[in-house]
Amino acid sequence: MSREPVLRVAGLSVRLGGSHILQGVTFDVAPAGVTALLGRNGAGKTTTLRAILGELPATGSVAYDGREILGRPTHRLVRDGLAYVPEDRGVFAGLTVAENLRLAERVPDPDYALVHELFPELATRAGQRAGTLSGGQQQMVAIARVLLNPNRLLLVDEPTKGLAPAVVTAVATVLARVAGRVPVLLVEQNLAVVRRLATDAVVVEAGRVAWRGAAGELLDDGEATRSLLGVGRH
Amino acid sequence: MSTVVLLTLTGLGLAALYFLIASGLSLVFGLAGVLNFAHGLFLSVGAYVTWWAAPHLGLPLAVVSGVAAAAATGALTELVLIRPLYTRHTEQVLVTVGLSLAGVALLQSVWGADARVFPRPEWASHVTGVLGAQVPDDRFLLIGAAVLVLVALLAFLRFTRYGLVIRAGVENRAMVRALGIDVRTAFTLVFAIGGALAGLAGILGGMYFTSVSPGQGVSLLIFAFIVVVIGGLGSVTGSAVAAAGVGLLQQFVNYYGAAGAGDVSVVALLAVVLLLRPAGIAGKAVAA
Amino acid sequence: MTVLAVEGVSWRIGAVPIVDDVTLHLAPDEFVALIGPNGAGKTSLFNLISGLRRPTSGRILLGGRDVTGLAPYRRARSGLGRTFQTSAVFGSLTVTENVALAVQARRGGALRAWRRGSDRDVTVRSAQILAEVRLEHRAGRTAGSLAHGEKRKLEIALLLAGDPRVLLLDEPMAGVSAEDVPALVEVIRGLTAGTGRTVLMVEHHMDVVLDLADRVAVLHHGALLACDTPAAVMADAFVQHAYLGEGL
Amino acid sequence: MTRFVPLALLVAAAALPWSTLDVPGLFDGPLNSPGTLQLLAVCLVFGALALGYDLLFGRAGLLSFGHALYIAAGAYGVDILISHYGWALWPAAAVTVLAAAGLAALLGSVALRTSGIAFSMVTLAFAEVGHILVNRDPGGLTGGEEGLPMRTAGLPDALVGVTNTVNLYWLALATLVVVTLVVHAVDRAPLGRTLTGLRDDERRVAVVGLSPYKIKLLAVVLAAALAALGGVVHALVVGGASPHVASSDLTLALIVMAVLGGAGTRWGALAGGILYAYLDQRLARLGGRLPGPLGEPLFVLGTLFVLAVYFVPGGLAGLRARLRPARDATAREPHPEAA
Repeated sequence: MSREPVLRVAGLSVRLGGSHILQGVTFDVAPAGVTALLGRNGAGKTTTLRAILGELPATGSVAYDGREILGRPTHRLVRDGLAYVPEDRGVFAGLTVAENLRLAERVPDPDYALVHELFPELATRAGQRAGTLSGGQQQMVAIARVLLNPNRLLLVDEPTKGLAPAVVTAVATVLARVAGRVPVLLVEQNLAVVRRLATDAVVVEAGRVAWRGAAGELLDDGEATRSLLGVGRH
Repeated sequence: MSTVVLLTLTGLGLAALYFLIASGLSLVFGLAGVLNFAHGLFLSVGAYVTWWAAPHLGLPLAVVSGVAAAAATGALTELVLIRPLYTRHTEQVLVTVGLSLAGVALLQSVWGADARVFPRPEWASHVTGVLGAQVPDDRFLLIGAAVLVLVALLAFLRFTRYGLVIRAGVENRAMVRALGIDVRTAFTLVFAIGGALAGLAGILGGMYFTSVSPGQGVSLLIFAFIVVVIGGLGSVTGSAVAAAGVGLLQQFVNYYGAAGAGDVSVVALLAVVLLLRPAGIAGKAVAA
Repeated sequence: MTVLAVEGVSWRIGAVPIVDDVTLHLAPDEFVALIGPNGAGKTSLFNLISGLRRPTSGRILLGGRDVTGLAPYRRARSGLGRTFQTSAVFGSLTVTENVALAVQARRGGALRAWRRGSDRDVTVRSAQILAEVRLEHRAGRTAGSLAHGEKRKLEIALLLAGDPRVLLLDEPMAGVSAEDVPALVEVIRGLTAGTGRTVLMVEHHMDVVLDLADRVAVLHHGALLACDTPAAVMADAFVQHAYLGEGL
Repeated sequence: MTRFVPLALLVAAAALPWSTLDVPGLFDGPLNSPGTLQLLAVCLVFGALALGYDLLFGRAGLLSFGHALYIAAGAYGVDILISHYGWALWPAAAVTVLAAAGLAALLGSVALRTSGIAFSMVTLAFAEVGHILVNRDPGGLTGGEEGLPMRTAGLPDALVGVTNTVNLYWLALATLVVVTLVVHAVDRAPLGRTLTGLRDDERRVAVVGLSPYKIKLLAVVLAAALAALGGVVHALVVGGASPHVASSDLTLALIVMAVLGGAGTRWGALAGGILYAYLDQRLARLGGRLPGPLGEPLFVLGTLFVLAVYFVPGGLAGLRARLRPARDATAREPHPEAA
């Protein structure tokens, strides 16, 4: 892997209401495959993603394709191909499925073929209000919105949160396919999903990076997963 | 019977004014999170520009310029005063308070504190017989304008890209941004739309009351606030329903009750709605 | 004998069940850990128990008394204390003032408008609590300026000030660095062991759960999958699958 | 040492009527002329009103837009009891303040069902009813748009006549002292801490076992009583009640005063109120001589206010704290996030 990382995060710090949430987070996102951002609840994973996207005031450096992006407005970053699927999906409950997708179109020829191939269900539910969908279906809408456009990096925050096991598998399958075309920075708690998708892993703990390396290496080390993530077999 | 018809149409005429003011306020609040006290100023700007331009341009063009001036005031307010304060909502409210005080005083210094006779089309002074009641035609003007605006607004929200952005933004601003859309453009747009509607309300109000004064906007604004709270913040349909309810109640109680009872009853209605449904009729959660 | 009873409690948003027919009984002095994947409804269940939300159906009993319709502050006065997942302290008050507020909320006098500051016994009690959570060296700092781990300790201090019989701890270790975890575990152990207090704790940190809990309850999709001894729960294949995502 | 500054200012203010000093530009006549004393008395009343309002706004974080209602209740209440029913001043004032507190308890219990911006709107609506009623002159009680002049026969002799303006001045000063003592006592007492806690995290207040609703209601009632007291004295100082004291403009002015001075700080709102009232009256008097919109006091004050929000966050008190950053550790954070 001699290619340049697509995203270089260096010394990223966030202070909110007097507390230091991120304290110099540093890691790279490889130009292909899935980089998993791991850590316990409250460690600062979501904050990291939101700081990269310019949703939170941050200091340090974030280089995207070699250019500094910290401080640029969110919508510009997204237009430059930095797509975001937030925690809790951010689906517009009062809008229909079709409207949710239409809103996300950024290019003249959005890739509805791909979306309908991956999520055939969305075509049949086009006129349904997104708020009445199940959690899994809402997650599909959230991912589909992103896939309509050409992207250069996907930031995905806990896509399997609160989903039934079968749906988790379906979401993981979709993400595996997506990761074949575009690099993904994935926040995920379900380690089986991480094992299946991730090539690299970054573990955040109390606002700092506690571990970096190959995902498999981390997951095979029972002691490390337990001490870093607090989960694992006894 | 004829009294009931007259009161109903007059009440709906008043409701039309409330709706025009409230729908803009409600959209601005729903999308940008700003309680806009300067909304009453937009109304006065529309009315005064029309009053001033009518002798020079004729009434139809004067109305257009009044609405345009109010829309421009709205857009400018957003660009110059609201936008730099970003997410500091309390400060944004405070700035609109200051603007409203200063703006009304400015109008007063230019055109004086006294009420001015407002121009109206010839036919608006006629009456039409409806079910035995002699109804002044200006009622139909108000109601017709409000219905047109309601339909146009709903169509705009439903069928246009900006409408989609606004509806989505009312639900979740941050997510709209995260889809690569510059939601601030939509903010400016709703301020302009709100300004235009308020300006129209000011003009129609001027025709209805046959006069215009600098403080007129503020007193109408307060009933519009009530309509917005009852209707639910961010909901155009809610505003329409609540405006009709408030206008009718006010007229009927004012006629059959003591002087001022109508205004009191409207506030009583507000209290009842709040006790039963704190988020309003169609509202998303108000406390946030 | 049951201190806290959750009986058939459900909470729905529209048609979607967030908490689904949960029944749970906690005995005095018992320590129950509530685990489950993110989004399983753990915090929602806490909100129902503490009264920030009203359940769609079912009832909640505190010491045998039905509290389902009571406001949060009334439940707090009946001996129910809770912490929040993201630290909720009074940011512009000092650490001591935070605790004094909570002490007076319990003892009365928090609304007194005349006398200066606090009574002597309030001050003494506040200092005592701060010592218990090892935060006395921060007494004069404003709470908003504390480090994250210190805020978590202050939250526990606020909880102690209410002298609750039942404690709901929502991820007390969240955001706490690994080296601070053991100290915080000891603080929690100290305020529960042998005090007769009952604890329901959400925690992802399995070592902590296994260390502290008498029983482990597993929540998944809003429903209670299991509630048993830690060993039994960890051995349960279904739980392994649901919670740890094995066998995907 | 600085703790004696307020005391020194108080002594100076109390002794001011003995000074024949002429301050050209600032005042039209010498300090002890009736005109200047009345102007100063109005300033002191507004200092009291603004500080009382800040109990709600700056301390409890409640952005009420209807505070004028209680000021009007004070002004009209005492005026009506004296002028129409021939009551003596002191019982009339006491009954008026208590009644205003009762009214606040009633209306507050409804308005506090909402929070944030909706609370602001609802309080505004309630106050507007007051404004409308006062203007409608129900039963000839309020005098409608003309207002209701105070019937001087019902007043103690010491408060009647131009020569006794000095007594009104002292009354206004005493009111300011009373309001300051009350608000500062609350600041120091457990209640002050609880109010700040409420502003910081309402949910948290509930789970430590206090009812946020009751605390807010208490703050609303207390602030209303102080407002009514200020309204009573205002009516005495200006010789009656006029619909202006019931208008939303007055509430907005109170907000401007608090923010200009520094909301939530010890002296900010008080200083802001005095400054605002002074400028308002002075500009009105100079009005004819200033060009264009500058002749409108509200234009100047509104513009000043907008500029202050942008460039002097924290108001006068914030400015002072910025000049002396090490001091003033007790100052609370200025603007509560109401929305």
